[in-house]
Amino acid sequence: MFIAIAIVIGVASLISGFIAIHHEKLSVAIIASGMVSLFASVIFLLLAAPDVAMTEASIGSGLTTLIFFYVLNKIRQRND
Amino acid sequence: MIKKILIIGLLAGVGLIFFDLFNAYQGSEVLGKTGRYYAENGADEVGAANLVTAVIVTYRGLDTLGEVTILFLTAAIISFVLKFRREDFIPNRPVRITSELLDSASQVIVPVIFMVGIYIFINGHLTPGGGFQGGAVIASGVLLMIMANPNFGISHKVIAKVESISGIAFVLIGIMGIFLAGGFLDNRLLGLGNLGELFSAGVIPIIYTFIGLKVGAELSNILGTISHAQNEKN
Amino acid sequence: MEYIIISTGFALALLGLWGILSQKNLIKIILGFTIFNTGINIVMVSIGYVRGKAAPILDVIKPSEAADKIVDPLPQALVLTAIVIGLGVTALMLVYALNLHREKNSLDINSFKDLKW
Amino acid sequence: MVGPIYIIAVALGIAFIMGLFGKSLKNFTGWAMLAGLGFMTYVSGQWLLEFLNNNRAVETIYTAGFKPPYSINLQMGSYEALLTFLINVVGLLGGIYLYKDLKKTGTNAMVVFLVFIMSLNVVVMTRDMFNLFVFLEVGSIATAGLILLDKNGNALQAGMKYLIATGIIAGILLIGTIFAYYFAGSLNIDDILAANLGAAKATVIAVFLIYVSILLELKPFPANGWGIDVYTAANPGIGALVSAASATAMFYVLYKLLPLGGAEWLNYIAVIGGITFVGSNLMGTKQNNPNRLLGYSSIGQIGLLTMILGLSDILGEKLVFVAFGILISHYAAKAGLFWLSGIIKAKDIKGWAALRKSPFLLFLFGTFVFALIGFPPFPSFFGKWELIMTLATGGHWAWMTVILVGSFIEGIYLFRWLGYAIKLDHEELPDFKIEWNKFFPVWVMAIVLYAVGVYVTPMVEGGSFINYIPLMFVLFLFAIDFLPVYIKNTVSIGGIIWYMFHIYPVLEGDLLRLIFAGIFLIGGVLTLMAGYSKKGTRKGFYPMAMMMFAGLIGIIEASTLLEFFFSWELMTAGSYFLIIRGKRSMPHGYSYMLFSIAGAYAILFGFGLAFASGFDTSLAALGSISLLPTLAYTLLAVGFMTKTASLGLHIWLPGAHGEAESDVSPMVSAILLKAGVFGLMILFLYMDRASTGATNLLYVLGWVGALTTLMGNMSAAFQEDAKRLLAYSSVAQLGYILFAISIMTQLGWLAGFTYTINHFMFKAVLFLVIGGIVVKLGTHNMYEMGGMIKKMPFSFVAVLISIIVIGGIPPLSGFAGKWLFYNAILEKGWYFQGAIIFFAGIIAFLYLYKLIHSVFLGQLKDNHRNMKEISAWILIPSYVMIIGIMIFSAFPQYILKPIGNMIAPYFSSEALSWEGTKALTSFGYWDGTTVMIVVGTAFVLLLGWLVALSSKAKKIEQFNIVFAAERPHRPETTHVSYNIYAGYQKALGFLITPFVTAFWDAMSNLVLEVANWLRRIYSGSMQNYALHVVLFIVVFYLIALGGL
Repeated sequence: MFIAIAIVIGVASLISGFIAIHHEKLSVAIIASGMVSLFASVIFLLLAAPDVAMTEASIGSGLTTLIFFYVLNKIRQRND
Repeated sequence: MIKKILIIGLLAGVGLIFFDLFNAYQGSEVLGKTGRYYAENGADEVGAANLVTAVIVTYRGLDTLGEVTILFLTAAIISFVLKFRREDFIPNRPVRITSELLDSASQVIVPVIFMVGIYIFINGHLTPGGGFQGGAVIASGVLLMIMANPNFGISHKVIAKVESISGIAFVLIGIMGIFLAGGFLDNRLLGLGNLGELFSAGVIPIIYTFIGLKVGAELSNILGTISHAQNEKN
Repeated sequence: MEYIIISTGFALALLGLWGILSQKNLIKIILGFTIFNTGINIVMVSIGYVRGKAAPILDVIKPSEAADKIVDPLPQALVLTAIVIGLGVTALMLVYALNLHREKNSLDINSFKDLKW
Repeated sequence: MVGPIYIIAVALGIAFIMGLFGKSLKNFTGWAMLAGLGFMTYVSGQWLLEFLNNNRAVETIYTAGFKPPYSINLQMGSYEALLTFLINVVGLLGGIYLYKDLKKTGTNAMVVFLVFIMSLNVVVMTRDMFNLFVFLEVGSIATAGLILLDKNGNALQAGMKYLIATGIIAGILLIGTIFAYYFAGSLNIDDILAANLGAAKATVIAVFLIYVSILLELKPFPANGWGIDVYTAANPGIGALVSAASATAMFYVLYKLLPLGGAEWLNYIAVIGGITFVGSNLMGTKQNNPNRLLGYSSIGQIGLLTMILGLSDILGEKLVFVAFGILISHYAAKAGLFWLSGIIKAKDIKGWAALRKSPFLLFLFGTFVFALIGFPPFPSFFGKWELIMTLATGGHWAWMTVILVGSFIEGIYLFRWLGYAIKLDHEELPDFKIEWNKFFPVWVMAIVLYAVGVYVTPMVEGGSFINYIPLMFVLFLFAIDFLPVYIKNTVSIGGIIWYMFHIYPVLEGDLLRLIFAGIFLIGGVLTLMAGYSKKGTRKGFYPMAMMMFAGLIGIIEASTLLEFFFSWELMTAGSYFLIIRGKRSMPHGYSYMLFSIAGAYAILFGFGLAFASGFDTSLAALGSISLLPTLAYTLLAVGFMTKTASLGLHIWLPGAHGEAESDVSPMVSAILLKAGVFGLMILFLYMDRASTGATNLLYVLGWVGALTTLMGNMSAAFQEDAKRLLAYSSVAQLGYILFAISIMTQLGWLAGFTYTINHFMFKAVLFLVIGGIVVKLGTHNMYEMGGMIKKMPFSFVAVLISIIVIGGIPPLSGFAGKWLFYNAILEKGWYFQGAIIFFAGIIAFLYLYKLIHSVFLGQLKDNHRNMKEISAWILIPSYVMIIGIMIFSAFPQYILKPIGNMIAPYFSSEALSWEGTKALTSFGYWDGTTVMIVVGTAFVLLLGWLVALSSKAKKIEQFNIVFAAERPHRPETTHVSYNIYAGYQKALGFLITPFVTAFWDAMSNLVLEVANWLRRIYSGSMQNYALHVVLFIVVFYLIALGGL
């Protein structure tokens, strides 16, 4: 059961990672990267690490993504 | 194209290293020496039910101090890097009209978010979570305030004060550990209390509170600085 | 399970490295870094995992029997630190990118070659 | 005692407080930062003192009150105390230096600065792997921030490159750390080291990952483009810290983790360090940007240190001394140089010519350059010495070569740079301001270099014998450098005379040394006397001249290899500064220095072999070289020949001697060259002459000597420049000497001594007089001179007598030399070489004639009508020398006889015997005294007759000659001595086509081209730099563990 979840989540995180690196639209890429972190936090839960999962979710997928968007936003404003 | 192939070749090499590491990895059936020590003695020595917290705040408190320092440094660097031209700051730049909804929602939600954040770090020694997670939550509350009011900048000073004072407090508690307990950042300044209660684990809740405040302030600071950064070419 | 997870971690790290080395856009490169770091974090937590054991929180587990019931808390603590450090580095890189863009109005990594030889 | 933990606590506390008050109290934050840095310095300094004085046990700091490995522990031992002290000192000085820049950027920058230094302290002290990682990250982030102190695009790019590279490295370190934990069950470094992870196939990967990431942090070639860019773009104040403080900390991390993998890994580390050392220095040769050049040099030095750690098994207990000597020199010199760069703010090293405006800064610059190259009395000299000696003991010739070649390449660009600063013609010297806060730290670093150098001297085997008295005298002369020439001149002469009395009893009975001491000291006094003719203060001359003489006399006094080499280097440094003082001497001083360094390293290598043969530190070790004796003899001979300027190694001499100041030329020509002769004599006397190697070497050297003579004389004949003519003549004379002593018979050596003494005297006279005339007339070109005989009769007589000596015409001692010489050749049977020498001797007459004719005879030039005799201060020493020549000519037996007795034991047959004043060989006899009396009588008679006749002579006005109708376009071409030997040149000129110059030019071009080609890997692309990092990891992995 756990193995199945692990495989699914693992594959999903790799796909998200691939999208994050290869999608042309930066916003999509950033969201995909946030997804990687989200999947990672599920993985941490599987590994009996709720603390890490929480951190990854709040900092890795939350704040980091936000900062990316902030910066992207700034860059877009400048390009306008 | 040649470069791509070269990179793929290199990554194959790195993959080989990882593959060898994977082969060396056997999984674990039992705890290792260090992990076993924490499991057996952590509760008695530190008094925190959450052993991860015990490790972070006490056993490896110096790492955590370094970690907090990194955020502190990042905030400081970002503020002096993005402050390229403070004097050009135009206070009356066109205010983005924020939606009524966001504005009023923030009035209600932000305090709740703050409460949640504080809860997380105060209970860090009992439940999953702690200063960093709580701090991040608080920062997201600040973020919401910034979004609701793009000119929100008054709190910069407050943020800086909170950050500094909690940092100083962290260090002072650490130093008190040298005199009153076993060493720098020893948590046994206060009684360890009963495992699993809110007031237990010595100064861990206090330290984690300061860490939470500090991390929250630092993250807010980073977000705030980036959001206020100027766009002119310097 | 932990074998699958640790391989996922290694794969993510490789994927991130690929992004760092192959992408031209600075933001993408930084995304590569976050993925690289996430992969490493997964590897680290896997190292601390003990087959079939619970989280290192002594709420229902009694301290006396903890040693046989929990996973290693230390790697988790390390990863917590690593995640926060990662955030700091990422934020700094992004601010650098922002300023570099301000300089050259471009995010293409090849437009920043003023220093060489 | 304040606990080391307070370094962290106080620094962070202050940093946080600064954040609290930062905005409102700007001055406060500045002082708070300095106070924090000062406190850190105090704590580590106090621990250092404690370890030095009380020999106490290592202090371990347990954080959180628990024992490791369950909590983090720090360690404060003597090394930690030393290194944190160094880091904090440079941090404090750097804080003072950057005070204004930091303040301008604001409190946040100061906070970052303070935390940066703190993090390096923890990196040094920590004994926990992950804690190391955390504080390395703190340091990296702080560095990335500080790079932006100068807000320019380049700094941004460099910072981004730095972040990307360190990001990858940190990831690798993290994986390595967690797997080390997995395998060793602990994060404590001591536990991990004890786990012996290098032994098992599986666990060794963790070892690899940790090693590779630490090595990458040390910026190994070629994966270091990101590091070089940081040095280039960052404020030099930051460059100083990265180079001195960060590198020191990282170096110690490598030292801490060195036993991780076991002996096999040390080889890899040494190889990586060696490649970095040579590669980085090689590329430095093409750099013109001072900061970038310093970056290359820094990386090179760290490469050397890495290599030394890799060789730790070989170095054994010497490791600490060697590493410390080189580290501290790098630390102080690099910090000082970066700080200087920040003061001058030049974008090109040529802009450093501005330093000339401030002699003090120039002095500091010179100090740092010499310290980096490893000259005495700096600690790097002793470090390098011990390094080479120890490596030689183990038979590691390849490593010795790598070290010496790398150091030489470093010398190539450092001395070019120093030359620019001292001499480069620069239309506009950029202005720079000296603020005390920038000046002060540089000074401290220079003092550190000198103080540590003297402090470590007795720690080297044989070092306690080194005589610092002459050096103190040099220092004293520096102190009184502001006084006028005549005072300093008198003090200097007094000093030398005092030293003569001091040294005579020491050397009494050792005739060889006594003769050379006489040449050096008497020559010193006489040539210095000419200095009275100079006016003003002549800044910097006297300390340097005295340094050269200190070195020269040190060579004589030396009884150990170390003393000899120490003095040799001292002499080189002093003479370099003397030579480069000449007006157009920049390129010549430079080539002199390069040949000298190369020669010194050859000697060092040879000494290494000598020492390793029997662990004998005394000079006598040269007599029992059992390890690669032929190579050792050859290297030593080549090393000494760089000073005697033998064919192939001579190209520095003509320019260096020709362009030098009028009283420096005799010093470097008549005196300095003899140091090489002395070295050769010592070598020849000690070495095992019976060995095939030595015989062959002597045979080759004989040829070299003969050809040198031929080449020197021919080149002299074709010179238009009077001083260059003399310089080439020196080359030729030294060729005679080399030839003579290579014969290795008693006659040969007697000839060699005679030539040595003769050349000392007549070349001093010639260079003094001709130099004086050149200054007086304002031209070097002989075709612009003429008719000086009436204006300068004393000079004429002096030159005439000297020429007679050179020409080997009876009755003067030159003939004695020649006579002995040909006897020796006949006895030895080197007919073919003898023929060449004989032929060269004929050519000598060509230039001698040219010299005396075109300067003194012929037509007086219009613009010289009001010339007077040259200064008496030049003539007096010249005539003292001439008296010397006369005495030596008339009574050669008083010198040659004792010499013969002295060298007799070294040679099988006594070929020369004396009967009263008569010298006898199997080929004939010669009686100097009688010849002198006969010729002298004839001369007086003839002169009297001429004088008697002169009343009847008809006076002819100048220009009372019939010109052709036209006035030539270039009047000087009608001068009789202009291109006087055009015919000979056509016939024989091909012989002196500057093959040698062309060869060395080609060599230097080759080096530069390789450097240029090599540095193209630094394409500027940050992604490529990241690629290099990964490439380094993969290649290292495949090489080290690919077989798994």
